Amino acid sequence: MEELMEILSDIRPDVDFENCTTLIDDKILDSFDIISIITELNSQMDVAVPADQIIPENFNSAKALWAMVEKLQDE
Amino acid sequence: MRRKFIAAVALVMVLTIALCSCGSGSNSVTPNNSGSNTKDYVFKSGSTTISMKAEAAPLLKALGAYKNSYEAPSCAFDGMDKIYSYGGFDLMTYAQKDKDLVSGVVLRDDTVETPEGIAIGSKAEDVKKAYGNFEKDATSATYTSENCKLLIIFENGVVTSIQYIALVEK
Amino acid sequence: MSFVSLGFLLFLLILFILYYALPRRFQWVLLLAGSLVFYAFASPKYLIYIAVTALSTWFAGKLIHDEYAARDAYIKDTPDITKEDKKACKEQAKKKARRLMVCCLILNLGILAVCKYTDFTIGTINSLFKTDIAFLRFALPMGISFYTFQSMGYIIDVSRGKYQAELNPAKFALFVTFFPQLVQGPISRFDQLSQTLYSEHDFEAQKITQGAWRAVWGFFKKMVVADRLVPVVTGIAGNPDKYVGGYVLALVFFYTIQLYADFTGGIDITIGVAKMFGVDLAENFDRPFFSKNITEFWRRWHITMGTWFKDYIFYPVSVSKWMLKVSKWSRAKLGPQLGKRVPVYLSTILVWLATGIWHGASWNFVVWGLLNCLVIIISQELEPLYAKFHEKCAFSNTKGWDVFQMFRTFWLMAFLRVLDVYRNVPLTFRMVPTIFSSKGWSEMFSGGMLKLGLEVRDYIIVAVAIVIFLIVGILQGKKPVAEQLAEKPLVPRYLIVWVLIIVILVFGAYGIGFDATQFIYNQF
Amino acid sequence: MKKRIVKIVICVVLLAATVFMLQKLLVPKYATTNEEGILSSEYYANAGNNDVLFIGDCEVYTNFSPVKLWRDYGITSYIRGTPQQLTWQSYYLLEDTLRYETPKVVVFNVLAMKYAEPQNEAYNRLTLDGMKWSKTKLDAVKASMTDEETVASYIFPLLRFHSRWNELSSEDINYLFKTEKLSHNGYLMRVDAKPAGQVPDPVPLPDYTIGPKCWEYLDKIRETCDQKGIKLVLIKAPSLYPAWYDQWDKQVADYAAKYGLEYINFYALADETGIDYNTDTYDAGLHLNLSGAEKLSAWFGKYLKEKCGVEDRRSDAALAAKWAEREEFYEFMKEAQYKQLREEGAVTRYK
Repeated sequence: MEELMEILSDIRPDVDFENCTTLIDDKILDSFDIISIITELNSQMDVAVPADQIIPENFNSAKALWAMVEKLQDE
Repeated sequence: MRRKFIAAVALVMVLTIALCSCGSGSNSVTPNNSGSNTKDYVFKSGSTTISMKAEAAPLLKALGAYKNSYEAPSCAFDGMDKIYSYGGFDLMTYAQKDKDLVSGVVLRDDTVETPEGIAIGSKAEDVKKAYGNFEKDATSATYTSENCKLLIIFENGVVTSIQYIALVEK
Repeated sequence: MSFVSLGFLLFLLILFILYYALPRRFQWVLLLAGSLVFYAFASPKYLIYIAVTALSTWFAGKLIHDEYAARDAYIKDTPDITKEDKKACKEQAKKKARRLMVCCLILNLGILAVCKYTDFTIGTINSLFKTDIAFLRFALPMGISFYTFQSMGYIIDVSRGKYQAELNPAKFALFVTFFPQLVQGPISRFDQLSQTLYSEHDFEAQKITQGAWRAVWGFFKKMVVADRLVPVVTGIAGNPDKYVGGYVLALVFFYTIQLYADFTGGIDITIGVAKMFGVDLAENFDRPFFSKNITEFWRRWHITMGTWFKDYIFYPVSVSKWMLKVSKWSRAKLGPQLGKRVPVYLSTILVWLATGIWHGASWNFVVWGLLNCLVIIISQELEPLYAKFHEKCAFSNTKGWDVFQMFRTFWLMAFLRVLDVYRNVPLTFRMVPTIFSSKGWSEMFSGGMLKLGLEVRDYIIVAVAIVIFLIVGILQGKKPVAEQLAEKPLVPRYLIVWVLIIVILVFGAYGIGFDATQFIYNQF
Repeated sequence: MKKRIVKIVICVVLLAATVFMLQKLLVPKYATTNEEGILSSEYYANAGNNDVLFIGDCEVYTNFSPVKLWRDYGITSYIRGTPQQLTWQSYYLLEDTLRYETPKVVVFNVLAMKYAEPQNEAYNRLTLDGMKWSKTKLDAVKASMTDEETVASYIFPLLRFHSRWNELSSEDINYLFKTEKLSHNGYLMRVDAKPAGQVPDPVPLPDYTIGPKCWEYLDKIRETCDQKGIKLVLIKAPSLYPAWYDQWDKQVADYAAKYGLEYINFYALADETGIDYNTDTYDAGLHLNLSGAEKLSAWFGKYLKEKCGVEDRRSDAALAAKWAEREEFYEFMKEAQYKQLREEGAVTRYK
């Protein structure tokens, strides 16, 4: 989780990832950010996020993101 | 595996679309049809050039005195069709809004000829040379340019009438 | 059948009455029948194309469904299945599903490519290699880009397991052919549309009147503004030798207004009509000209197309293994800062290339798409600079600055869009700079603009309409105008609609004008 | 729910009423401009008891005077002439008239035979808009439409005339609900004269063949007359311009001979009718003025009586009373126009 938070704040230092749960719904993250996150996850944590996982529910909060990462690592 | 396939799908889609457009170069899909590549047919009397749909007033001034004029009102609606006879040719006008525009020129005798050198009495062969081909046994030939339909009527291979007719969109 | 025709209104009236008169369970069948009639009226010869797309996609969807059903049944019936087995089984099903999907995509995108892009390709080859291959002149089936993309989105989602496939071919055919969205979208998603498309709808007066209002508003945009501006746009763009300088600026402006009025008006009619049948379509525009930058503009203009490209091209390409490799490589070679941008920008370029080509088979659109991409990438790169600017300059946080940004975005988009109307790319690049010359300006304002088929009164109507667009746009910012209208008392509410209808009837640019030029008495 | 439906019905009715009023306001009134447009609708108030029916273009409605025919011969007649009335329109106006009455003689002016195809939307309007709705009108519209026209715009003229909003004048208000009676059983009077002078030579044509659509509808006119026992007379009214070519004349004469019809070319009969193109035309040889129309009617009345056996109806008291009214209006207009001519030097309005 910490590693994830580091990645996130690296990409968007201006966003409060701790508390925000509407990252996508309120258009806080744009597609550039999403791709950057996925690329970082891949290079730093070796998690491959397939395109069909790119849905608002998975990206709306850091928690949701972490849940997705765990699920993908599990598979 | 999954990613590979998704990537393949995306690539197939993009390639299918992109394949049809590989290469580069100038746009040649829409044919180059605007711009005036054919010259408009005009009639010349002395130094005055009469082109179809031109405003009539300055032309009438330049042409000087006419032999006869005739005004034909239309059945309803305002505006007159006017015909001015200058001996060798007649100039016809129609009214559009407040202006008279040239609707036609009819060559009446062999004292005048077209800028391309065709007059009443010319041979059909010469018309072909001057304006281009027409059907073998045709009794008339028409040549169209941007504003003008040039009508030439023959009898026994000899020109009997030459008419410039304005192409007016209805 | 064009939306702006009495035939369409009559068709709508008949369908509407039948829709609410028949038993509810036949409603979706009637919509399907109506859609086929609509398509047959528009281009009967091309019914076969849309039928092929609908049936092939339905069939592929069904096969994928069967595959997944077999997998689930196997897992369920094998109680002592190991985790590895389960995974392998899932993997295999997915693989088969993908193979089916790819076949379906190749078939349908192939049809689209052949119909839309054959002559484009031939033309390009001809000019490149100085050959003289004859054009094949395929006529385009109506709405082919829209229904193909909608169907392909569906099959991709089904193979991803996002939702279940539709097993009833007739129901699926309705999803593909639903008549209001056939002509110009929006590109709907199956999971969103199917909820209201197949369900039974009661006669909900509130919803129906709101739909009707929306459609009337669309007719206003289309008939009073868009159609009125056609002669100016085609006149200036069609005679580049004659109309230079100031005229080009007028073209840039009026074409953007025309495009906006025509496209958003058409979508208003589409969504309004669908609503009258109880069907909720996705919004395709979110007041695009209130955007402060081009990235935002593209989130608010032609939304369903943008999200389609994002979901089915941009993301899959960006996260593909290949792209991740590129990413690793570029980071190693270019350093982390620059390197991490490479995959994103590559995907962006790809998406805009596709967007350009999707808009039309000509280099104009390709160049247009790439220019959009360029502007987006540049503004992305300048982001840190903007941030500094905002910190330093207080006025950059005022309303006035916002308005300036909207104004800037409008003109930026307008100038890019002018590629639509000129004959080819070099011509466009030749014409636009003439704006900064002195040519054409004085002629333009001494009656030149009145020689393009529009009179002073027409320009006044357009100006008033633009003001109305702005007001409605600002109102819309709070809450949909139809809802605001519904809250008004009866008399003003109906008065507004009533006036709008009269305005369309009287000031609409349709039919044969009763002006003097019609009365040329040509007896020769 | 019920309340809601009532509301919607009221709204729709109100909207329909407004649209209807708008249409009334925006369609041309033909009262003080393009007056010829009123002709085709004026018939319906005068239908019935007309023994002779004229059909054709301006060459019938300016050249024959039904009042003169009544005065001199007791012949009742009506002219269903309209500007540039094309041959198929003549046929449908005949069919339309037959819904109200069956004349004994139908007179058709052949000038429009030179037009083989629908010509001009504006003229179509003048002929067709005034017709009452019937299947005949629908057929007439369909036969006459140019490519740009639609049937719907005839059903709802607002669709055609909506852009007149900036041309509205006091005429449109004054004649919102009333119409101006201008013709004398279809005759449009002009008393002024303009001598013909020298008329330009006809322009040679590449092809003088009269078009198949004209023959088709002339056949229809002939067959309809045969069925109803009506005598059909073909005429070419006297005029110097536009040219009526000998080649056309011969084709019509041949047709008449083939079917045993009368064909009268009045241009050739100038000596008998006494038409003088210096005094009897108001526009230098295109259309006859009152003097010319009365001369022509005097000659033609005799012909109708002697060759066609049209009866003298003056002994019918009811008819006589009706025609007396018409005579009065005729004299009134004549006086009004002469007064204009004296005081203003030109005739600019009909009354």
